[in-house]
Amino acid sequence: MLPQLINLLAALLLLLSFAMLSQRRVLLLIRLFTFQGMALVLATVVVARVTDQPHLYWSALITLALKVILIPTVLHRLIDRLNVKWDVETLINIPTSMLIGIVLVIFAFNLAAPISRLTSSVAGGTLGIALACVLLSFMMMITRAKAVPQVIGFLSMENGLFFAATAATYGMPMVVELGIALDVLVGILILGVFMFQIREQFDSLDIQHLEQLKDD
Amino acid sequence: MNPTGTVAQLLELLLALLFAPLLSGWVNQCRAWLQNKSAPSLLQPYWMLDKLFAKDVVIAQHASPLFRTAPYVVFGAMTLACGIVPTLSIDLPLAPAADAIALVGLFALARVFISLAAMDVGTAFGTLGARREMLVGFLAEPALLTVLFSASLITRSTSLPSIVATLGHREFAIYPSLAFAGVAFTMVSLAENARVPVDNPATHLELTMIHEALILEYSGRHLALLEWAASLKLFAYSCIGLALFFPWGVAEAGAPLAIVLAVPVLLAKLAIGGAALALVETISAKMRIFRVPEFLATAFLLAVLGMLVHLLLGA
Amino acid sequence: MTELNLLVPVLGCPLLGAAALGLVGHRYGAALLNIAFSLGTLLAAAALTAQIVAGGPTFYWGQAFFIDPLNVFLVALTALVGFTTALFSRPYMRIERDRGKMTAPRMRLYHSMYQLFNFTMLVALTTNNVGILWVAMEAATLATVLLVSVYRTAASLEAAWKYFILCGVGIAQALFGTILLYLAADRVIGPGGGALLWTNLDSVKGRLEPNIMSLAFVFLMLGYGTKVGLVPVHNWLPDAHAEGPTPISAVLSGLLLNVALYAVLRSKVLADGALHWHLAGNLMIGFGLLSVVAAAFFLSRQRDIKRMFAYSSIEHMGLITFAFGLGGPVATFAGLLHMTVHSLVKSSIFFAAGHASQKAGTQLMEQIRGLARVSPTVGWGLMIGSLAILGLPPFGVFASEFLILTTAMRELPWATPLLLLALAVAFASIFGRVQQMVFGDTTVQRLPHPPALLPVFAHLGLALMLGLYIPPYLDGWYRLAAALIGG
Amino acid sequence: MTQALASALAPAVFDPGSWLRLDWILIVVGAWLFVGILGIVWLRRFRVVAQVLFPLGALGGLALLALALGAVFAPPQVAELPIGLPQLHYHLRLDSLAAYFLAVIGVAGVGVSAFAAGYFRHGEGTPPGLLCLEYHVFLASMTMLVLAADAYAFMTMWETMALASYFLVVANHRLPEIRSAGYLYLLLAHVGAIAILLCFGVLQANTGDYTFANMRAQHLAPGWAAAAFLLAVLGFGAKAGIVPLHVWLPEAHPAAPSPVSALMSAVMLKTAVYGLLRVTFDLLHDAPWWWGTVLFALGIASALFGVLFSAVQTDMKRLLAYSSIENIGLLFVGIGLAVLFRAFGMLPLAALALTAALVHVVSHALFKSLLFLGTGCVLHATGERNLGRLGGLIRTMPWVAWTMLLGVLASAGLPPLGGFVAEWLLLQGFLFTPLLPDGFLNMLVPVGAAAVALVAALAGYAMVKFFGVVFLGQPREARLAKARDARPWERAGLLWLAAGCVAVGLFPIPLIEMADRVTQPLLGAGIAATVRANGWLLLAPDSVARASYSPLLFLGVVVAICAAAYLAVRRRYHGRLRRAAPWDCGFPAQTPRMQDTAEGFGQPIRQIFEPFFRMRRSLPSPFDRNPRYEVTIEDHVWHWIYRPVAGAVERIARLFALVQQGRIAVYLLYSFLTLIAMLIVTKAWH
Repeated sequence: MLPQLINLLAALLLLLSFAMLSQRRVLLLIRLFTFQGMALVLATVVVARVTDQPHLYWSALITLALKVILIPTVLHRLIDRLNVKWDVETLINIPTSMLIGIVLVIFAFNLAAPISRLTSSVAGGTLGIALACVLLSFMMMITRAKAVPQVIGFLSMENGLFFAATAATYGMPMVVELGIALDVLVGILILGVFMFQIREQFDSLDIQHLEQLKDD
Repeated sequence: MNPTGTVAQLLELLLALLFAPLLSGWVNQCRAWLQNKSAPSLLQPYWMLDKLFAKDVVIAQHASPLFRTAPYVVFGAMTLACGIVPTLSIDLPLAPAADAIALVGLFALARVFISLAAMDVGTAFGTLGARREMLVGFLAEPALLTVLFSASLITRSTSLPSIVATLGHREFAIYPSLAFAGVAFTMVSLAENARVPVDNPATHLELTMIHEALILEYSGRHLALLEWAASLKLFAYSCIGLALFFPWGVAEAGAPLAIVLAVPVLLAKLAIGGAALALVETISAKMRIFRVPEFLATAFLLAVLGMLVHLLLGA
Repeated sequence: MTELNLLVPVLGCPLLGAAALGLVGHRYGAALLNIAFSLGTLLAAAALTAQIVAGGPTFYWGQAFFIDPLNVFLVALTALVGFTTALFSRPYMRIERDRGKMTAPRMRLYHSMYQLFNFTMLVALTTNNVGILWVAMEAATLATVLLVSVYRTAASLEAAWKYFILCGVGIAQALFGTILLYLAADRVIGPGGGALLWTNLDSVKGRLEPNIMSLAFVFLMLGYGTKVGLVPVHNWLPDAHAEGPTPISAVLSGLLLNVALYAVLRSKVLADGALHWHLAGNLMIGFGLLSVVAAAFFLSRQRDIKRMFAYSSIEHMGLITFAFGLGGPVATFAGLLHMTVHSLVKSSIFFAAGHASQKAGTQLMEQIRGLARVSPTVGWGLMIGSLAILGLPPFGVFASEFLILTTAMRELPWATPLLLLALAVAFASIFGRVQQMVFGDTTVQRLPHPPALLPVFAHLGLALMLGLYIPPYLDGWYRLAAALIGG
Repeated sequence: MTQALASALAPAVFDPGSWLRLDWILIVVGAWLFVGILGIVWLRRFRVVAQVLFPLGALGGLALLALALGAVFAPPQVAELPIGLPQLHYHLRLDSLAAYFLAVIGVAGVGVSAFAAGYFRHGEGTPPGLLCLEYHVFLASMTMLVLAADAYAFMTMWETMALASYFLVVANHRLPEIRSAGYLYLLLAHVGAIAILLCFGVLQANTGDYTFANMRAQHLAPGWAAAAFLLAVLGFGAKAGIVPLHVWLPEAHPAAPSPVSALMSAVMLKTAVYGLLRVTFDLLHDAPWWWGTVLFALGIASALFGVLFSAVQTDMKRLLAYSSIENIGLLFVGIGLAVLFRAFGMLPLAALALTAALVHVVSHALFKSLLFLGTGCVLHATGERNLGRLGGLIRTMPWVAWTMLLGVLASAGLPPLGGFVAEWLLLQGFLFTPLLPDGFLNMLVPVGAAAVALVAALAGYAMVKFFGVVFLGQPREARLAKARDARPWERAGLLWLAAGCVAVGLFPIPLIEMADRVTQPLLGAGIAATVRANGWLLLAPDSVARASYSPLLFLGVVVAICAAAYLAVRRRYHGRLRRAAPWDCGFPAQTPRMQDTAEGFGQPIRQIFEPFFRMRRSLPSPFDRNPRYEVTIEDHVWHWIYRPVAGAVERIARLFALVQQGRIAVYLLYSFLTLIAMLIVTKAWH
């Protein structure tokens, strides 16, 4: 029954991605992101159990530390300090983006179908879902007009990738996992620095301000 | 180079030098008659030349050596031209020196020198004359060349003696191409020899004059040489016309008697030609200078047409 | 292994340098220290190169690192340009500091990040693990992001932000590609961790699952292609080049793009091995052509000198990608040669352009005039460099363009009119502006410190040599590398 | 590589006795480069550069000329320099075609270098030493270009030549118009070069072997061969200044210092002709007849265009530049005829036409460089390029004037000088065209003959205008009265070239012997044998009965008659001569401003050929206080081709710029769409 559990978690991830795509408020967005992180951790643990690969527990631990604890707190800190709690107006209205999202999911499944048929892993189907998550968060990044949500989109894209790594391939080798984790960590820190710099430069985090460099 | 050839060559040169003024005298006389004027004597040109030679030369202070060389060059070029056009005999030692194309080049050389000389003094009329002369030249030259070319296409040669020989020996076949060429040639030679309707040798009317404007600054022997050269040019053109269109009675190689016979024939042909020229001059009116290009362009096109006709009909 | 491990100094020097300069990078002597570390790296790299040339491909630390002809010459090139750029940045940044654009902490950041950046690139080049390759590429991005925004101006912040987001997203795609690669390899090699090692992948590439591999290559191509700066995912490049400090523009253009392209090449090798149809080649040809043409037209409207040359980098990267896409020994050889000369010439152009804009006090080209009169060296450096990058002989760029175009004429005739058009437009735009900047009457003033022109002319000299005479061992490398890439 | 070096230089290094002619030529090239480097050493030592380095360069030219004259009659020599691409060292080959053009470089190089020794003045833009370097690199690259026997060496030298000449053109780069001229020049040169490069890409036929030997061995499919030919015409035409690729020429030639304009016009344009011959006759085989018509049509168009524009110019050097376009056009006509004849298997006639072209190459090189150098003297003496402000210089600068007169006569195609021989041979070639089997062609070509005749006559017009307005008449400005004549070195250069013009005109037969050595390998036929058979005095390509021309006899007779007339007049009458004010129909007031101006002289041409020009006239109204007449003449090509192209590029660029519009979300969208597209493509492909 554990493989079903993985699939369930996968579905949950996808659901959360949709939710994020449709979500307006930054705070809720962060919360959803945290949930996604938790789902990812659970999935990792389950896979670790199924295929008893000890290093996956480590990776689950790292994910927990980064995606569930550290990053959300940092983000909360940020939006408190920069008080950007207000609503996010999206460039495309919600229903349209939902529709596009559905199309994307179908496309992703369609792409992954041949692969999942021939992969031997416990949950080959999850690859399609992971791909769908990636594409959805890509969508989200495109449609958001503020810095913070864009970053969250970026991070949830990484969630999708991690999920692909764990579910489809039982996780990358440990070195790589660590390296990736390190990069994510540094990235987050740099992001934080940036946010403040941008803030003090333009006294807002609205990306509309970041459109001066162009070919006219 | 055989003796008869040499004799013929010398005879021809001599003939040209002697009879060229006579020809222009003859043309003037005919014209006078046709216009009911009392004609000057036939020998008038000779007296004129003698008078001019005897006079002192007066040239502008700042005239350069070019100005003084030009008359000799023109005179020499025209004499050579007369020397290489086969009128008496087709066996001329000088003929190989220049074929039809080189002949045109020879005329061009003379024209360029006289125009440069005219610009040398730097008077208003001189430069004006030079411009007009070159204007006439750059249209007349290709026309003349094309005329000669269509003859060459018929005879497969650009060397004048063989052109004359070939044309002379054909039985009286009509060459339509030569008809076109003939008209073109007539127009060209009118222009080149400063005749009505293009120019009027008899006036110094500054608005229209071309040739006279060129030699306005010349005097004394220089002027004499230029006048002589002008008559030589007329002579040469007439000879070319005769050689192309009436090439009969020209002596073969190595036939002394034929040469003796050829002289009166040539004179007769020239007399008729001169009369015809006088007639043309009388019946046609002088045209505006701006019309001249059209006139010559027509000649050029006619010549080209002649060539095409030849290629089209193969005749 | 018996012989001493030269990789230690190659990677150690920049790492140590990053640490040390992180502490003392704000001192005035720090620039010299920076140069010293880069020199150390260069010497070590030279020794390593010699070793490889002598001993052939080698593993280090078990199978973690692997050096073969393909990456060893890139290592040497990276070390060289890293060194010359350090030489250049000393007077340049000093002037910037005198003009108050840099402060002590920023200098510290600059120096240590510069070394770190070199470190990450060297790791990316030398590692045998495609996962680590990805990690190092990401790290290189992170290291340069702060350098791009080091002036803290609105424009530089914006540029850095775009650089960060776009490259981050791009590189994320590359990670997905890597995962797919792993998935494919896992099924052949089986668990045990060896499935991400390039050498293993290379040995089994014939048996990798085509479906997964094609998908993987698409993601890798897009991901690393973003960092190569291929149109239409190039958008970060001109901003980052134009707004960062000039030494950074030089290394971005001269080195980072090469490293990213190296990653693409490695993936191409696997894809070509696995797929029995020309997906990789065709995609690269497509991207290449599009980049060349688009970049040429972008060029023609630029007013900022560094921005213009950034687009020229896109154009040349496109040309190289096109050449690799063509495949075959000649084109691949030409591609490798072009990588080398482009990074040499382009960085030297950035050096000259940097000093030029310092002299004029602006990067706007219409305000830079008559360089040849005030400082002939900078002026002629800029002029000769531009002529070289525009593919005029006897410089090496011409040699490679000669080979690429003549090959393309028979392989891909329909593409040559496009290339002709693009090269003509690029020539017209760049040369027209450079001529105005170098010749004519002058508006520029002298500099407080003598400009560093040794790097400029050293690079141009090398490029000149490569155009007239390619040393046999270098030639040997290129051929071996071309053979590896599957030319 | 070392043994390559040995094989290349072994004879040269070890035993001077056995040096090949090719080695000696390479030594000359090396000497030129060395002189150039010395120029850098003595960057601002003006006297040294002028009095020592340039004369040395002239010596090099002399050596090159001697070697080349020998090489024309010698079997080909090959060498390989250990530079270039790894698998493709520089291949050099000295065959008779190369040697012929080397001779052209040499003979012009001597005159121009000698002249340059006296020409360059202080404080003209670039420092003299740098000019010296660029100048000698220019010479060396042209020499190497002609020697090159593989595509890479050829292209390298080709572009080096363009680059060196560009820097020479912008020597005085402080004037914006000179900068723009140089820009236009290098741009077109580069585009042309890319075309040539693609042409070689076709010729190497996927073998990856770029030597000419290999290209010769390939037999291309007709389509590819045509592509190669057209690319070659495009590339070499751009350099030669064939309409409509000529626009750079009238800009760049006037901009350059006169010795440079001379070299560019006299020699550099010929290298393009060389390249065209090399590709069309040597590397490609059995050219179809329509290639000939293409060259022929281009040639006629360029010749007419060039001569018309040169007749209406008011700037000395522009006038000469357009006349160069005309002469290049005539060359193309000759080459086109040769291709036509060869395509129909009439090899002797092909040889005749090609010989005409080759002879014209030499004579044009001589008289055009002479004329450009002369304008250089005038420019320095008066600081004036505008014909409207010159005049009467024959009195102040006799050396220049009389040498120029020879050049002008040659350029006007008048017997017995060089220009005429070539035209004569060309027209002879035309005369045979009725033999062409194709009815359409043998109708068409004679019309071409008429056009050539027209061109020749118009050239005479332009040249009379040029010489007359500059040197004759009265000075149009007061300061012209104290113009200085050429300096000794300049005189040497002028005399050398003038002597060349006369020599080519009077003794064409040796030249034809040389041309024969070129046409034999290219066509397998030549006209020297028949010419030789007809005796040394007569120039008769077929038979004396068919056509003959003897410059010596011609000149001899004319001179004899002149002398006779002179003496006769002196003896029979007198030699008295008085000087007085000009009469001029007795008009009292004579001012220089009453002379005809250059504009006035061009007026008939403007009137007759109005549609050819793009004219803007501003006529004075009767009520003007000080009436002005103004006319500016441009050619249509700018407005028909170049402006639209530039506009199109501009528009496309604007469209592209919209892509880079600054919005990060949009950039992400691009990347996203690219990803989707690639995925779809991959899926669809499977």
